[in-house]
Amino acid sequence: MSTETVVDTSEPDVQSSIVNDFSIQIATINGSGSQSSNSVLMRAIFQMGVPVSGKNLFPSNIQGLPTWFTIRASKHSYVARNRDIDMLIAMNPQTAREDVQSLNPGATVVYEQSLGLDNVRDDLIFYPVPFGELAKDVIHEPRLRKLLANMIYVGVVGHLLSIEREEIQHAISKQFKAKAKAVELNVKAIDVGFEYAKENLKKADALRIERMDETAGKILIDGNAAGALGAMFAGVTVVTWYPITPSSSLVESLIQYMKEHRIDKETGKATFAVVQAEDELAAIGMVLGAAWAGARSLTSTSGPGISLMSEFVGLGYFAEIPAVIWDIQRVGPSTGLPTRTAQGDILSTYLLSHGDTKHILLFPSSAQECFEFGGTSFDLAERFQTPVFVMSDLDLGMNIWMSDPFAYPEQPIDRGKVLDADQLEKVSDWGRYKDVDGDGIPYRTLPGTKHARAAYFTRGSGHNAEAEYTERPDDYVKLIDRLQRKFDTARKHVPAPVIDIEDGAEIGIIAYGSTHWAIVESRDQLRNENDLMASYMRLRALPFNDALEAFVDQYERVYVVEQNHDAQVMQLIKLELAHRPELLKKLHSILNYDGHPIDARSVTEKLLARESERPSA
Amino acid sequence: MSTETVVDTSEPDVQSSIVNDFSIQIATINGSGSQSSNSVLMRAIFQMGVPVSGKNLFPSNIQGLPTWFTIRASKHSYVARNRDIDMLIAMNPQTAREDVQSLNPGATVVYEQSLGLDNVRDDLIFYPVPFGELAKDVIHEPRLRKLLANMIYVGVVGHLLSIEREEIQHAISKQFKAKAKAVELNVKAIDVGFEYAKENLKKADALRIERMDETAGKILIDGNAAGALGAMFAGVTVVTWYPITPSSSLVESLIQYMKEHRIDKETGKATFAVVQAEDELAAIGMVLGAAWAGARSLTSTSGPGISLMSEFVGLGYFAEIPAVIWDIQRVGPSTGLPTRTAQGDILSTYLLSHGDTKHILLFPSSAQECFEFGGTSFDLAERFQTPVFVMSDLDLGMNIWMSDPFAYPEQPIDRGKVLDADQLEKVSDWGRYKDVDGDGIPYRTLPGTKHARAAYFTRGSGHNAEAEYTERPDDYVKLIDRLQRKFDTARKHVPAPVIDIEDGAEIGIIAYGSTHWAIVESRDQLRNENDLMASYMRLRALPFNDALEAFVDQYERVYVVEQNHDAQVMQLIKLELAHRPELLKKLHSILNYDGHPIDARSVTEKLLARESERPSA
Amino acid sequence: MATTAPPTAPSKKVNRLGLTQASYKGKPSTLCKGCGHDSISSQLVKAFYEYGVEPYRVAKLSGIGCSSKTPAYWLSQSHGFNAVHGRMPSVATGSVLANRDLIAVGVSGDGDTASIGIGQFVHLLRRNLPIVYIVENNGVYGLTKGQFSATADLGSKLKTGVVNDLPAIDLCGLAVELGATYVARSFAGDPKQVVTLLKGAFGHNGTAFLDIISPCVTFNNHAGSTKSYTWGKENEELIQEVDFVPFFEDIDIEYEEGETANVELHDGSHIILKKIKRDYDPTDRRTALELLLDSGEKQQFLTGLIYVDTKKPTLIELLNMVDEPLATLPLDRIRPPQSALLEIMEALR
Amino acid sequence: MATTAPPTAPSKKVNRLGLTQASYKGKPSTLCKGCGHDSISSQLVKAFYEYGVEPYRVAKLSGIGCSSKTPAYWLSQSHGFNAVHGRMPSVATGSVLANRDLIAVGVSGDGDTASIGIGQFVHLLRRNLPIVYIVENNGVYGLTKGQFSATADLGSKLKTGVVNDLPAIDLCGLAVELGATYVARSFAGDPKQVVTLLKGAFGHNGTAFLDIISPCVTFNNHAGSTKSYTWGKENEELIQEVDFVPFFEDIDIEYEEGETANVELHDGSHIILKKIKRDYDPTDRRTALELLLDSGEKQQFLTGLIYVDTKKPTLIELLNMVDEPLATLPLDRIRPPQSALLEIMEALR
Ligand SMILES: Cc1ncc(C[n+]2csc(CCOP(=O)(O)OP(=O)(O)O)c2C)c(N)n1
Ligand SMILES: Cc1ncc(C[n+]2csc(CCOP(=O)(O)OP(=O)(O)O)c2C)c(N)n1
Ligand code: SF4
Ligand code: SF4
Ligand SMILES: [Mg+2]
Ligand SMILES: [Mg+2]
Repeated sequence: MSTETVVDTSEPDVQSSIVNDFSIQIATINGSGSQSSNSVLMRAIFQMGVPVSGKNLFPSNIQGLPTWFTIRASKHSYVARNRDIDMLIAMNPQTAREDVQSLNPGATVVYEQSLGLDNVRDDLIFYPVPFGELAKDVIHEPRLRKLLANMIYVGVVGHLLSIEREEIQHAISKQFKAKAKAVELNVKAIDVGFEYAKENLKKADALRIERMDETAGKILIDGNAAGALGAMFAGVTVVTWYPITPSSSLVESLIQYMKEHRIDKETGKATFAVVQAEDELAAIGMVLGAAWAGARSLTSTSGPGISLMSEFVGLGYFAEIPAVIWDIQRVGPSTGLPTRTAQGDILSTYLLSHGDTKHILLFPSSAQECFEFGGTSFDLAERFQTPVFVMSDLDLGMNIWMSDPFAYPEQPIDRGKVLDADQLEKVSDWGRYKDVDGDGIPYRTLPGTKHARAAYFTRGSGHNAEAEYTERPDDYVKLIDRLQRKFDTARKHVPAPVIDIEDGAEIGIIAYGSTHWAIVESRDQLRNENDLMASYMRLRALPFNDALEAFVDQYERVYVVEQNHDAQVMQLIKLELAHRPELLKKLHSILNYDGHPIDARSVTEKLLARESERPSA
Repeated sequence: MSTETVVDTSEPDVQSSIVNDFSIQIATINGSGSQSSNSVLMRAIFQMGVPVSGKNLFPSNIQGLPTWFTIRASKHSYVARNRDIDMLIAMNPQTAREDVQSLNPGATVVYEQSLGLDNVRDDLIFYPVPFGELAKDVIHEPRLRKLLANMIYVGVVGHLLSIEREEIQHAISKQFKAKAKAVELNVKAIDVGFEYAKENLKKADALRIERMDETAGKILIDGNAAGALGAMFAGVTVVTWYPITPSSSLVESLIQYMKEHRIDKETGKATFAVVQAEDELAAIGMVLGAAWAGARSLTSTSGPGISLMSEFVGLGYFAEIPAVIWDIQRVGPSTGLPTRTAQGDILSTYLLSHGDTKHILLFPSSAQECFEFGGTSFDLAERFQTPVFVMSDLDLGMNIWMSDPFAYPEQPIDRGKVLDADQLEKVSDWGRYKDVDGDGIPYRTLPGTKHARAAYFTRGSGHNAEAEYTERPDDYVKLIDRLQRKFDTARKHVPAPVIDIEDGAEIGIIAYGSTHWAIVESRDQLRNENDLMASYMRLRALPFNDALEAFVDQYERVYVVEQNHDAQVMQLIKLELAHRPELLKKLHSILNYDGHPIDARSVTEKLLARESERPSA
Repeated sequence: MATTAPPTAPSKKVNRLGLTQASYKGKPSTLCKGCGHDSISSQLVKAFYEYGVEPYRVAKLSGIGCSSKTPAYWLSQSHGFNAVHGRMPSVATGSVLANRDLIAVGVSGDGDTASIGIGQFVHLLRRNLPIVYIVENNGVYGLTKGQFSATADLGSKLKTGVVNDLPAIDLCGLAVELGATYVARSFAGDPKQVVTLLKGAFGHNGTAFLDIISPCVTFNNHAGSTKSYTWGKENEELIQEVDFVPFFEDIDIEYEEGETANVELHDGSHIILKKIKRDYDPTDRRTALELLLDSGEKQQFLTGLIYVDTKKPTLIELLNMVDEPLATLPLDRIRPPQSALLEIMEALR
Repeated sequence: MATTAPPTAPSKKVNRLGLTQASYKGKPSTLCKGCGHDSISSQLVKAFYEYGVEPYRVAKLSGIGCSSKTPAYWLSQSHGFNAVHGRMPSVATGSVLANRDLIAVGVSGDGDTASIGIGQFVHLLRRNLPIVYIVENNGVYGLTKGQFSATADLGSKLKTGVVNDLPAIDLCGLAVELGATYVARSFAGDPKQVVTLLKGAFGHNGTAFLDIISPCVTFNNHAGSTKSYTWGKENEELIQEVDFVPFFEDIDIEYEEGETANVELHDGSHIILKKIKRDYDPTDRRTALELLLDSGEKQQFLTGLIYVDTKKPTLIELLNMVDEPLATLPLDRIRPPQSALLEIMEALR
């Protein structure tokens, strides 16, 4: 096969250069080591001061299936998924043709030459590269060769996009840290790519990376690692888990960080315990046992695990035991698409367990908020003595996000209404479930408290204010009413929505969690392209507080954007506002439930379509 | 202690006799054999043609704690709980004083003489009886003596209320069936009671049972036995369970009936399998496995079991496998009050499992409907290839209800869209998850079907119309959209609400399940005592159909009555009607969540209170 | 000879902590009169008293069932946690992790442990969690009215005549096989042995598992049952005579060589085992498993100390945790310094 | 001597049903190249083919994991059910109850069975459900990227250097102890033995449990692992040589007395066991358990047929079910007549 088609006929005008504002998709096979190459490429761009984001679309197996990694460079700091791919690196024979077919006209394709893709379409810019052959020259070991072919593409793309070679080398050093041999080999591969491109490819596309200063001081991190850090700095002591994608990396990061930062200097002993449980029922049972005994304890899981925790969570709710549960949501129902993202567990988690139950849910939407809620979740769980769920998702949890560095938490942690022996001594009529303060929150003591009146009996069956067993109707009603009071108190204590008002806006947008980033961008699109202003309320927790009603009240039409089929939070909003039926008419759903992270363009299109359907429009 | 206070001073006017319209409460200790006496008394009244109902309020232990049984005789055929007790049989020293205190003035107390209750209040009619002493005369064995003391009260009350001795004897024969010795002994005890009363008690109260003809042909049965019969006559073949109150008796009845009626005459072999599983996860797993392989299979449980089934139910929903799950609801959350009744699992069951899931729920409100839905649930589960929940409760399931006899199901059963080898042969392009008919319901084949194209692979992960594994976004969206279509089809197939229109009524009442009987009575109270007409819609299933909107549309104010704290069905109604916000303002909740079966008087009072709050009232 | 069971304490008598036996009592039982579980509760009270356990250090844990209710009936001065059905092991694990100073005493039933709870039980054993884990084994589900559990013996009969046709799970067998380090079987009808084995369990560091046959007088105490008082009394065969000398007493009498074995427990207490018929070494895992196999096959009812291993590390040791309870570590020990965060941030740049 | 493995079939060769080996294939595997599980899949195809199993009669069942994906990779013409994690046993139980004519073949992983699924596993064993239950045992959670499972040996190492400090659960030990009636251990690196043991399992009526060590080449095939190909190859020790003669072939060669044992299976097939070093009687439960104890203590890797009991009734027999599949009984056999309802109603009056 020749390389004659290196240069497409359409010579781009240099003036029309697209700088720092495009997406690169790398299509490979998983288990082929492309992850490192992708990280290196992404980090190199980041190091050039250009805002980046990375989305990994990987299959639910370990090796041999198609996987796509998208790097978005955005001078505007947009980090949501971009539906449109500007440059495709086609390394995977299984999907190459379909991948090429799905591109917009004018897009660029760098591909393994032997795939012969240049005849698939004639409206694209093609750069064939004999990656396999080139890799052979660098290394003889066949397994390593595959890895290196992937690194070579970074060199090629580096050249095409004018990414500084030093930044790539620097990124390689970061990636392979202490492993000098690996650094050397990979740098060599990069060089091969650079050299090959320089000599054989003629720049025909408009894409360029130029140095900016938008990433100084920023970090790159996935939400799971951020959540782990949040928990560590909030003093988590007992961690239990059962592996499940996309949640495992939260605890795995935590283990790494704790090993480094939570070993007592003097004794070499751990100020924490991490247990890989036999399943999720055991994981939540351990969390409840530990929290009952006073530890800050957490577990992390995904949908199937949440379902399995259902009975135990009801116990936590009813017996009033703190627990922090991270749900890194993936596509359900059932096993669903285990490596795709969704916000589909909201309703069932909010109502998790039989009987009259409802729970506090937090919706982090950034790595920074994962860090922050890593602590907030404990403060709330201990203050309200109840399970608290942090509803992250695969997109937020496993993808790499650019973020401001996390601020060291200066405030002390809130351990809630716990009486130690001394405090108990001062309280003459303590009862475990007495509502002393009128906020529905009782005082508790911890097992091991050395005081004659400290002990009480915890149970999931009927109990009175003194924690005694009872089946009396009046006791039960009192208990349930107090739990409601406590839940109402929580409204004022959970993170309030973040509201961004556009003066003169007629419409409002409500979203939460990882959907946030598509909204940021979509609002700009609406403003810049359609002169449409939209105020925005980002929900950060359930239960809602009064801001919701006030917000909806202010706008003619309110779009609730979420990543599930059933419009789950919309349903809760409707219930919340049902006492103001006139508000309900304003509400419209924008949904994305195909497993891909939601993108701004789709939101904008759906919103505009809806707007134009209005009689007045 | 003397018997001087036998007769209260207030001599009742014979004219003011209260005939066939009062409630008797028997307060005893559980494990003391009072159950048989209570049944005998109830049955004797029933045999006299007087409508009866029985409510058992028992503790969550086996022996030694207070238990109350209430028998209501109602010439109007009211069978809901009656809040007001007319006659108390006080046998339990632990609660006797409180029991007496809680009576309305003028009520009657028959009590164990040694308890000396007559000085507790002076506005009651007291009949002391030395039950213990009397029992000694009948029998010498101390254990039996306790049982007999309980039977003696039946004789005493029989005399006081003019219940025919023969009917009591007859009831005893029914109760103890073949056991001639037991019959004899119990009859002797009855006689002792009758004789004692005749000779020592002077009738001072107004309560009387008179022969009527309102129970001819009727049966007495609990909802669980009725459900079991429904399942048996619907051809259930695989039954799995894990014991839990108040659900165990459903399967235990089923086992008894199946042993009698589902053994092949020729071979002596069973046309069914019943397995006591190791827990509820296994029970539902077996049901799904069996239904997948083509059996009509069911399990029965209560709240904690439902929570444990959460993950598996999502699999059933997503992989489209029939299952029938009875939830005999009790008071939650968690272990809650395991021997008290509630309708508290509706919301969490409707949304059971992570991801976008929702399920078909049936709400039987009578023994007859338990029987009927015993079959309907299978027809729906097999037609819609999905888990179907029958939401009964402790009141309906474990208490004894008067009922018309059940009609033999004449229609064949609906086994849904199952292709056997011959049918498959005629279909050239069968795909397990193809929507051939546009109703969202695909065709399935059963394992073991001898046809080259019959096999398919069932999984809870992403799959396309051919049941092949897929992670494609478009395949997933198609699947989820079809599931929604199927769910929408179900709206038209689930049992429609039963609507009873009162001409000229301004208000409507919505209720479901066992709440029904309080509504029947409350409507009469409203009509007769307050001249207030109320139309009534009894919901029988989720999802709702159009009748709901039409009903609410018709009335000024609609009261939704249910037995939980969170107004669970009201929430679903609000969501259903949210597109007609003006309807929402009409909705009001009437709730009962103290663990006692709801009673008519409370409903009436709450409804009237609400009505009188209206500005116009 | 040292005696660990002082003559039944007259009301004013106190133990080494100055506490009366009454201080170890709980709420009145709501179980059936004569239930084996109540007898075990009494032995617990006695054992705690005699051992001199500080009530505030005990965490009482249970699942759901008649047996699981019992922690309310002893040690009112200890925190208790009546969890959900079959899941006591995980709750216990969590509490011990949170506070390693707690003396965890778990009570479960045969339904609670051998049916719904067998998974958590197996994994608790594997971890050698420090806990005294008691199964009050009656072969039936008492609280749900007498269905067979998975420890019901093959061929045993319900009152209704229904015969159990599935083999019994031998919980002691599982316990030894899977990693428990103190395994005993006893009988609620043999209070003396129960007390002694309990005290041994208190002195042990690791999973101390006690399978105590505890007749359900209401549903499984009839002829045809192999978990009735009568059956137990008629069939109990002691593996050895067990005696206990607490760490705070001297072993002042010589035991005859060869006739007794003396196992020193973690806290310095001793379990003294006096040979009866067989030569039995409970410190040998293999011997223990063979004994269980043997008696299982012969449907013998052997009671006593089956297995003990005082060396195996517990979960707490494996996790290399600090000596203090994690639950109450001060903030400065559980929140790393600002410098740590800065360092981490730097690495992510 | 009868040979059950015909020389590798050239493409047109057919079995007794007239089916080619290709008819037993499934979809292409999506596992890592070289994964032990793929090797087991191939042996399954071969065993089905050689045994002449009718594909339509097979129900393939699994949980979740790399191993649990494999039923998609063989027998495309059979119904398959990839259930939820750890719960294959219950789903299998249900399907066999519904249709006793099905040949249930369950595939699970060590995570799927020994961790989350151990409870259902224990109870399936107890019931002696007729099923071929295969654990593809690699000591790790493959699909979630290599965490230790509960069958990882004490002291074995992850690639990351993490050492397993908890004892391994011996699934064969549990299987024999709890009631399985055909128990074998094998090695994905020993395809011949795997095929033979599989065919034996097909001929057995009851729970046939196969614990097949199946290296995870991606996460657990390194030095320090005790579940790697290398470790297996170096350490495998045969308990006996196993041979299989299907019911449709004659045993035409005399086996030397004393050197071989011959077990007749339910369907008339025979498992022939040829003595290697030890004298081993796999029909004796006690012997089997002792072998496992012994090899467990010595960390020996013994493969072969560990236990077989051809007499014990299965769950289906215990339930005294009609001979036909319950699933497809006609209405008149599952709906009692009107007279029955009338009689019942009468009794309730
Ligand atoms: C999830 C769940 N399933 C079922 C039950 C009902 N239940 C309560 S106790 C019990 C069995 C108790 O048996 P066991 O543990 O042997 O205790 P016992 O009463 O015999 O002492 C069952 C099944 C429950 N509480 N929770
Ligand atoms: C309820 C639940 N928890 C966790 C998971 C995630 N998960 C998938 S496979 C697996 C472990 C698989 O290990 P194993 O059974 O040994 O199979 P292998 O991949 O090693 O063959 C886990 C934990 C899940 N799917 N469901
Ligand atoms: S039912 Fe049985 S186990 Fe329960 S309290 Fe009564 S005797 Fe004890
Ligand atoms: S990860 Fe391991 S178990 Fe999974 S397919 Fe790859 S080699 Fe096999
Ligand atoms: Mg029991
Ligand atoms: Mg594995």
